[in-house]
Amino acid sequence: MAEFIMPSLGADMTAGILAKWRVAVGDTVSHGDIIAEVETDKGLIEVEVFESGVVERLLVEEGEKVPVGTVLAEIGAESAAAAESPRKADASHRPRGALAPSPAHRAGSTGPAAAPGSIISAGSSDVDLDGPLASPAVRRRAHELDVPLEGVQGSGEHGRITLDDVQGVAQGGAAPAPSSDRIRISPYARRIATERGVDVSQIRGTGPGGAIQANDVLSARVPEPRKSMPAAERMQRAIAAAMTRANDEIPHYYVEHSIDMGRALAWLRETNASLSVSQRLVSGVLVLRAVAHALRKHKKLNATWQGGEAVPSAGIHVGLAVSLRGGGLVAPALRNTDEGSLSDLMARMTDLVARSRAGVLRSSELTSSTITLTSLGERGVESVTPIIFPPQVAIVGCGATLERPWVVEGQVVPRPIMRVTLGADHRVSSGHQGARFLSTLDRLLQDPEKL
Amino acid sequence: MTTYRDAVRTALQTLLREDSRVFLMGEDVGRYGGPYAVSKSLLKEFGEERVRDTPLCESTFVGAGIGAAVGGMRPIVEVMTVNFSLLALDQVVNNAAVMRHMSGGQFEVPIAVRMATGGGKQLAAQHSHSLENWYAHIPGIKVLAPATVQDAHDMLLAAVEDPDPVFVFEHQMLYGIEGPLDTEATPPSPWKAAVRRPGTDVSLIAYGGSVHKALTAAEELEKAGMSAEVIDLRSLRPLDRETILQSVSHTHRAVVIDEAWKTGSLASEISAILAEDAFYELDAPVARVCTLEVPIPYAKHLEEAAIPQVDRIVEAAKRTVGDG
Amino acid sequence: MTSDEIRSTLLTCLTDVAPDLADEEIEDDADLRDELDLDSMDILRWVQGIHKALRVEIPEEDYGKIASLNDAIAYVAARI
Amino acid sequence: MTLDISRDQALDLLRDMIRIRRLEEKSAELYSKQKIRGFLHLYIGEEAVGVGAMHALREDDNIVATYREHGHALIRGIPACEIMAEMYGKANGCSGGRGGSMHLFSAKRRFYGGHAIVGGGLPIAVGLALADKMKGESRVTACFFGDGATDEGEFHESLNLAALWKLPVLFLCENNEYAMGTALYRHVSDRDIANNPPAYGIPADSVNGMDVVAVERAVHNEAELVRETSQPRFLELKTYRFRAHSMYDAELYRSKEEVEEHKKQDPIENFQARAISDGLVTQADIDAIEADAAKEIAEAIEFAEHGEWEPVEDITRHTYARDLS
Repeated sequence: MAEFIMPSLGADMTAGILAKWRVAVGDTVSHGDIIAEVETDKGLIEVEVFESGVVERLLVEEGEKVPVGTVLAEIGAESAAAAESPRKADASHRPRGALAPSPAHRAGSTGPAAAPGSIISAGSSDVDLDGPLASPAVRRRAHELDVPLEGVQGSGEHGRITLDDVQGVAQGGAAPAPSSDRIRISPYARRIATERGVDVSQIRGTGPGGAIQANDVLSARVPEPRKSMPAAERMQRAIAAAMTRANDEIPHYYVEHSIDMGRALAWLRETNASLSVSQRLVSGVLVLRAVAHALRKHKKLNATWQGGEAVPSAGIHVGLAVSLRGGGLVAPALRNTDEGSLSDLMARMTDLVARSRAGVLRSSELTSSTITLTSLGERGVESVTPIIFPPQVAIVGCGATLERPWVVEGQVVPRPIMRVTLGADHRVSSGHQGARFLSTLDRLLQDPEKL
Repeated sequence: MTTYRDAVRTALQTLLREDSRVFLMGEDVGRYGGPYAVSKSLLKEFGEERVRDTPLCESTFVGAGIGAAVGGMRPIVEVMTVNFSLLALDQVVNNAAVMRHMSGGQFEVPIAVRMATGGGKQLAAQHSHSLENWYAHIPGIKVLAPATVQDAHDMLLAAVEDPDPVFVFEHQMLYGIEGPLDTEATPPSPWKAAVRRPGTDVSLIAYGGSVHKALTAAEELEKAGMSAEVIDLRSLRPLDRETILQSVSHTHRAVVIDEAWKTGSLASEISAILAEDAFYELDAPVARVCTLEVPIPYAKHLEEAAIPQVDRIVEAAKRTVGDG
Repeated sequence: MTSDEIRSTLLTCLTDVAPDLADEEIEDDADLRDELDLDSMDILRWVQGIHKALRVEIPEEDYGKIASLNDAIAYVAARI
Repeated sequence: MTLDISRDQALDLLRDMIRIRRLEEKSAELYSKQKIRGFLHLYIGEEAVGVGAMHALREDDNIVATYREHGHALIRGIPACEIMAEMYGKANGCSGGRGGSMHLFSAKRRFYGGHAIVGGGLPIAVGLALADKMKGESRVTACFFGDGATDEGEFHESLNLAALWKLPVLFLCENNEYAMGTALYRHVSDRDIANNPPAYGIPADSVNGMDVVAVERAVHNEAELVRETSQPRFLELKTYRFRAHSMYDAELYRSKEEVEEHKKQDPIENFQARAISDGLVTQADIDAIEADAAKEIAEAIEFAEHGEWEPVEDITRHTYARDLS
């Protein structure tokens, strides 16, 4: 028995409509006879049969659209057809709507597989999807930074690992740097900077459009041809570049407030007297906590500037400016500064300062601050006019706590006064909002036991 | 010293004398002596059989050249200018380039086709274009662009000797230039680019008529304290990626000069090669100095403004260094 | 415990707080805050280190009595 | 009118026409089963032209053909198995699977290809003849093309150049009345195609392309005149294509009646009938020819089915003499 299939009537034909049967079950057909008409994009085409015999079954109804290769009819040998005539008669009396259940589709799946064209697509569907999804640039960067991609959580579409993800892992899991931090640098300059361990954020570009070129990298001061410079120095350089940009780009405004620290210091003295040496608190931790609590009310100041707009920060992570002997400055973050007990915060602050001094900070601690607190009071400075660390939008500066004449209930009395300055980004907040933040801070420091 | 024109003629003479399969055909190559006087006097020496004036039917005389090449001859076909060659593109693309492939390697087409290209003589918009990139786009043919007197000679010999169809583009402004010609020396491979002037700060990558402008630009850049390397591509298909990449790997900057229109040009191709294979060597964006996107105008000042000139090359090179 | 031993212990505690001082020549009568650039956090950690090493507790109000290494040696020697 | 040929000649001509038809019928079937892809232009109805011409030409002559060239290739001597393998796209095809149905080539048999740019083969033929003339060969280059090609500039340019340079080209115009789906009267200003060549000084004649004996004679005479004079000549072969332009089409451009009318001129049936009535061949001869043809085709399919695919790594082969990369 032979099969009469939906023929391929052109290279672009994938399916056709069986428009008309020219034969009925039981008809004898010979090689070359037109037995059906098929509707294609080119029009109605008469289809010939390549076998001779008797039509045993018509498997597709007129008007039905089927893929190329589908069996349309079965053609039996003439003698066999005669022998099976009762069955044939049954078939011929079967109503149009009750055709044999489509074996059609079985043929549809086998026929085209042998087409020569299929070798081209072979294998294309089973692309190796194992392993992390990452572009060549990401892979190259990961290789340079020695970051195994397997361990990286992709933040891109379908979990695709992005450059920022790799960068983040390399820096100890830091949040991706905002895009405004992109540095204009030629690929070659970036390559040699990586090779030489030069921090490109420190370099001023002299190339087209101010881009950093190889010469800029080569003439950049590399302290020692070591593979990597001390962490603190690297950080200090990063901050220096950030300051330059902040001064150029951020419209700062400043508001200042004098805070009577009498109650806070008294509470501190009292508390410390009852604490062991290892648990002693410093006044700085009170200010730190007070700033964090004030930010809960003044969320506008706890944000970052990204791509032309302020993005509110999810948590309050106050960065603490720590000056290093030798002139360096770092401002590592104390995550969730507004949470946990004061003694816990003190312990974390002690650890952070210790590690800042030892130059063993994690890069993530340098990039995750949502605001910065700087204090120069220890050196007798009365007030500070600080510069915002981008992409933050505010900074709090504290001067020394000094005995000053203060009017309390109509009497001039000496009180320990601290001058606090808020520097903030005028694109994000107003002076009025800044002033309200400082009065909140003042009020909080008058109730130290609640901190 | 020899002119470029004479160098081509010398090569034609050598080929016609030494290989009986070689013949020259094209419009006005015989009695007229060639539109650029390249084939002057050859008719007298070699006769009408081997120096054939053709009717004005680019498609068919190029096609006949292809047929004769398949039939065992070594035809040199001259097309008057690249603009006219468009009439023969069917034969080039559909026959010359594919015959070997389509026949499963049974037939080859050892034809050499010469044509004038480029602007600079106020010949306006039907005689001045540079369409080398159209040809360089096609697998199955090879494309040469001799920029020097020596190459004008050597490359024609190489083109005729080659078993594949070779298209030689002679820039019309070069026919009169003079230079040394050594017909005894072993020529370098025609398929390799040449460093015409070594330098360290920027690579000026050019071919054909633009090579000379690049060299002049390099001299001016030197006065400004910049050391420019000039690369003469010589072969446009195959392109010598290696030499291009080597040069840019030590200069880290590239200016590509191409008398074709910028869009879809060989300059685009070279820029893409640099982006693909020299990305981490690039210290500045690749610059392209190409013909403005306009048919070549007749008026002298407009024509000059349209096609790449030395000042534009110098400016582009300086831009790659930036403001430092 | 000799004065030299005390000095050595106090120095070790100090370089724990400020590792970069280890390579420097520390003059015994130099003011720790002004000349060695220690701040209140550093002083506190130093005091904590001394307490741990020598079991000597220095109350906050006595911080003025340990302004230099010499002062601190004397202060500790008296309480050990 | 009796056939003025020998029994052997009659058997040869009949056999070759049947071989072409059966090969192509099988090809159509294999196309519908997707074994053969691309375009497939069948010659059914036109067999007398190819067979008559190939029988008239010498082994040493050059052939340039069109994309409807299975018959020419087969009778020229390219084995059916190599043709079939080529249509399958197999490496053992006569063009290594690079050409397909439209681009059958054989250097050994001076078969310079099936060309699928209408008119594009004419300049090549002129060039081949030029090479022969310059080398002093007495070869004829036979160039086949359809009536559609006479619209092309390359046709007129080629006639002009061949006449101007006195080149031994025999232009064979297979006029099947349609340029794809455009009837002759819709695409030429002068329906008598043989009127063109005399304008270039080329002698031209027409012959009934449905009569294999007439074709054989005419082509033989023209070819020998070309050889003798070393000048081009032109012969129009009036024929008709029974099937669609390429494999299948809806045949919107011609009526069934028209096709049926022409089928009465079927070159095989008519020749067979005449040969039998003239006593040149018997039904037994025909049965034997059919059996041989069936066997030849079965073997060709076998050969093609078992042929190797060229490895994809070799894809750039045959682009240049030596791989450029």
